[in-house]
Amino acid sequence: MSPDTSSNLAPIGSAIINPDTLLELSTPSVVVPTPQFRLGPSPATDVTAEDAPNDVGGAIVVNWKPSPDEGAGLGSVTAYTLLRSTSLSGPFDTVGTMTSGMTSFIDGGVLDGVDYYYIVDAISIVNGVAGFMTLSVRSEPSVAVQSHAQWFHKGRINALIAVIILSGSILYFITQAKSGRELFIRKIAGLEAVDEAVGRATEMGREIFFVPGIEDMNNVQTIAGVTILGRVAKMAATYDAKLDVPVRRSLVMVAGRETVKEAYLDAGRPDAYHDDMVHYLTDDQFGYAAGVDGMVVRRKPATIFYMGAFYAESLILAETGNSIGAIQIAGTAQPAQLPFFVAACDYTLIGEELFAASAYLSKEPRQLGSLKGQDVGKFFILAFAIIGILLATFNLLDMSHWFTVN
Amino acid sequence: MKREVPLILTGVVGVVFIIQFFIPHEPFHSLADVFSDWFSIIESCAIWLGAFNLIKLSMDRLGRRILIPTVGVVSLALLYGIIAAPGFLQGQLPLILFLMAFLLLAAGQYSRSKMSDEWFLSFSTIVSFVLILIVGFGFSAGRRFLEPGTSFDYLYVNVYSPLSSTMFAMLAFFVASASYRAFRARNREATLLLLAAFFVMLGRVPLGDLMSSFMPEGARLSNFADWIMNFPNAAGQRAIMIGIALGIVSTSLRVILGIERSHLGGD
Amino acid sequence: MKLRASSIILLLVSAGLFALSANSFGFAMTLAAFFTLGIFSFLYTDNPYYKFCEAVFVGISAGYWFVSLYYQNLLAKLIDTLMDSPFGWNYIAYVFAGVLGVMMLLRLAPKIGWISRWALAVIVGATAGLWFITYLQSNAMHQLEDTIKPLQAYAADGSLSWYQTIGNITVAIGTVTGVIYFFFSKEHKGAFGTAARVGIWFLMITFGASFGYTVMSRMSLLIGRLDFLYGSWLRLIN
Amino acid sequence: MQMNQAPGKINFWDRLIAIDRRVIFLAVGLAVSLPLFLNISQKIYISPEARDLYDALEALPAGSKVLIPCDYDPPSAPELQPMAVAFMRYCLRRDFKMIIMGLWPQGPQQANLALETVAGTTPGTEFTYEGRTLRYGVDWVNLGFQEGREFVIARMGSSFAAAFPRDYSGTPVGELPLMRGVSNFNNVDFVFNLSAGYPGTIEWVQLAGDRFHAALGAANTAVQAPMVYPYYRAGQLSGILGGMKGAAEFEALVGATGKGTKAMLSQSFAHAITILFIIMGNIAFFVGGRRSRLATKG
Repeated sequence: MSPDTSSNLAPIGSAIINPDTLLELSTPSVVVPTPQFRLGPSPATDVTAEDAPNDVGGAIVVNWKPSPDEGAGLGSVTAYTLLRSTSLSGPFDTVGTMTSGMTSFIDGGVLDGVDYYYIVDAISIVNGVAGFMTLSVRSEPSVAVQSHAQWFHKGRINALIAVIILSGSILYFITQAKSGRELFIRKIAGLEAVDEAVGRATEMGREIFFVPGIEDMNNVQTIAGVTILGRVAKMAATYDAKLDVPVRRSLVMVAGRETVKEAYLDAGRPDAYHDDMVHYLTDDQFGYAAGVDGMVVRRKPATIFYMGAFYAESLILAETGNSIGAIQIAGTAQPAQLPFFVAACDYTLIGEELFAASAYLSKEPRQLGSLKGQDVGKFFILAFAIIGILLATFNLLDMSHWFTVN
Repeated sequence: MKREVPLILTGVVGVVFIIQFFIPHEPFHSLADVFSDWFSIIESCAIWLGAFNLIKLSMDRLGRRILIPTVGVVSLALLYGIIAAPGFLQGQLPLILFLMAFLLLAAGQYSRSKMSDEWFLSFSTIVSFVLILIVGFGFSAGRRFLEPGTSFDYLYVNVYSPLSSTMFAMLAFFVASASYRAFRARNREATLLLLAAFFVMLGRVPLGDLMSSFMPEGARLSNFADWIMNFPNAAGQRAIMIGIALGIVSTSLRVILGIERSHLGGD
Repeated sequence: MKLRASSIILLLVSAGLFALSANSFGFAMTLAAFFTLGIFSFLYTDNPYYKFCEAVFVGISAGYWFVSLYYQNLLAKLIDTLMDSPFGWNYIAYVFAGVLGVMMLLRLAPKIGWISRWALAVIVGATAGLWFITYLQSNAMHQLEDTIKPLQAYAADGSLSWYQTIGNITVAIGTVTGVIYFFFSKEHKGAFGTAARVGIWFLMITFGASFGYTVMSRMSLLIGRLDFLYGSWLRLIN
Repeated sequence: MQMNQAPGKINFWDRLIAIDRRVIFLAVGLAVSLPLFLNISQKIYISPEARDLYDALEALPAGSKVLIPCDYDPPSAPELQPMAVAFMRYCLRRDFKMIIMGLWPQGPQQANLALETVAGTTPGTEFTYEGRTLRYGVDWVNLGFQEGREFVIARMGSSFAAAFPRDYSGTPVGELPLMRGVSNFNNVDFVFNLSAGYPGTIEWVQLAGDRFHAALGAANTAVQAPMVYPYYRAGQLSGILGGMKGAAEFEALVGATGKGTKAMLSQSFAHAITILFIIMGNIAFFVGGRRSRLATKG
């Protein structure tokens, strides 16, 4: 972006109006009483400019005090034009025009490290000797200002504190657990049932299907789904149940294979593993659903897991699975799909439970420690919520803006 | 190398992507942008793996009969001729040919032994996959393949789109059967689920207001449904969202710290 | 499973009907209707007609994405940038992406396939970092910010708005108890257990409401398809 | 679909509980089909969230620039297409300049179809609407699809041109007069997102709204709408149109009857039949002595 005249950029929250149309708008079709004669309206005053905060540079905020003659009729200030120059003596180029009432403008077309001066023209239409004409009255120039990029976003200090508190408490409990402290974790019904569901598949001599959601590896839900796949695969390997993992995304196939292979190795059954256990169908959402539905009705698996991010296909899959009488355990953090899984599956992990599942199933102390750390986060949120609501209700203090992240 | 490098990479990249949020300065500022392109590029390479996998599995099921490649090539040409050349072949004849091909396949499927089911499916999948690749890469104006009028667009509009929309529309039936089965007042929780669903369903269609028209304006079923959506529903959603945020923070942290690493495999 | 006479007759009759349709309604429209009916046939039972449609669907959609990703990502993002851009940091970033992509493809070579984990590690790390901060900001902090507000609400004329006030109290109770339900490290007993139980009730109401709201959405999809079959294809309705 | 029956006598209620789901399918099919052939009008209640959206739009001056990300595909078109059509009709009437884009590959195609419905012809480079000639590049642009999901939004925050160097048909955006004054979210007056899932309204709220302070409104499928409600309540969204009802509401607000209004009758029938089944199921459950084996699923 060059700082030349063409920068017609971006006033925040204001409509740019074209000075040409300004004339048209205010050209009266009836004779208006001639206003009191005057040399013109007063200019805008106190034009100040400063580097826009918390940005990557290239922007300057300009503020001014409005002309006391703002108004609607002839002789009143109806608009301002902002001009800029790299030297006090000019020439000044137009940056933008805005309606009266505005007192600031973000000029996003400047170069970092260059001195700029700003002036504001107050625009009015007057009935002059030669008929209606636009009149602009110039303000004093601002002092020189430069734009820069910042190394820290000051509006996000609260988010940084939240990151530190949360990560800190999770890390603390991970170390605690590692050093042997017993941690209580409540029973989660859906996860208690995993063992039984895998065992049932072995007894019936039928397969286990595992659907790791339909999103790609750039979604944490998929990552959670794949880690749960690892725990389920280990059980399947131990119980000698057959596992089939149809996936929608090729990267999930890659990650899924690594996970399942590792699980089979862990369980001492590398011989039972083969790559095609985790296989790709199609990248299309409903094509994938059609394919999985076909597999389900033809091969009638004993158990189906749905763990990850799901969309509309959730019920198509779960109802088909239900119709063949499979045990179904689902888990997702897609709030919109939870009701369908609740209606059609035997067990459903709700939101956060999905992310807790792999830690829960691993029974590894460090993993369980992180769950305890999460609870600390929830405790803080609850405490702030309750105290905040009470203080606000009794009109003592508004804490809500503490949590505004810019 | 096999194990340590990925772990270190995950950790370093993860931390960098957290701190970029706090640093408006370059190069951190545009890191999220760059990652989006990286991901797209890696994804578009990875789909080759998926495609190979699909073809390989289908081929495995087809077996190595001599007849198959012949039938395949003939059907492919036939299908291509019909579907990809809409202007050239119109009307009755191509459809009959098309259905004949399908009929033959279906007959073959019925008359064969146990393997026939899979054979039939794999065959159709491979034919369709190869067909759209030929159309997309060979006959559809290169990069402008998505524009109306290309053969690719023809396949999209008349084959892909109806299939996809219909699969989606099946949900109408599944929603009805699922609600019939699941919405029973078995216990307190199930009753709450049932009642909320019931009122919202009624409130979202004019029928509900018709039934409650004896009530004053503002106290009808649609208002009650709105109230449920706006307050109790919003509360539940909010609790779920807060939980999810903490779950994601914790999972991400485990991944970054290398505690969760099964997706990276073993040695 | 031998070929039955009834199946042949059924197939021939439907083939005839579709041929008739193609004659009067156009080939493209009939093709779309053919696939629409094929998918719907699954509702009755799994059958060869559906199997055919399913197989075509999987093949054609996999191919569609393959072609799309090739043109829109591989060509437009990687190759174009490498061809057109001047050498610089940006260029190096794209070369790096290309290298990661190639690493992924190396899985096809079993000996050095493990190198694909590097690319996977970069993706997983970036995803973890990005989601960590995004969800902390948008889901946790922003929702907390919105939760903290006075319980009482006033109407425009200054009187207490019961609709809104009761609603606000409901939201406060529901949010707090709902979050309590998700506590993992404390047993759901006593007062805590009661709160968690109320939390479940709120979740159940939420699920019911979402479900009820959704029924409409799902019906409209069906309306869309039937509108196509009756309107666009058979021209029975305008 | 077979359920385990309690051993012993099987009466009518047990049979009703274990009804073949194909009976339900048939009933739903008929309930949706029949009204399509009928012609009955019904009154439409306007929800506050639709009203708020309309008010926010009404407050914009003529000539405002509206960004329309179309993040949906043909399967969700039955719900969102009527909204797209009604919204574009409204934009043209108010002389809003439309900047169309898509984070879903098929979104921009759907937008073109919607514009075609509004224009009554293939829009091409210009068409006439209510006596005015509208030109591509001046009154509307279609930037096409961009892969990259929410990151595209993030990139648009710094520069639209970086996220969309070329439009739908390959013209550099610099050559489009409408896009010359648009460098980022500061230069658009409203963002109206038509969304059927991910990436969609939530990502637009999180990035365009929260991070870049754009004014946002959304049209969602009925499935997505409940998830988006908290954002509306928190003021991050000025309004929501939810599902086909939302389409009918918006059509009523702008005073144009379209597909949304017509399909509402089918919806009412389908709802009625679903509710009927739920009631029947519960009667059977209670009269039949609560013998169903299905456990609570939570």
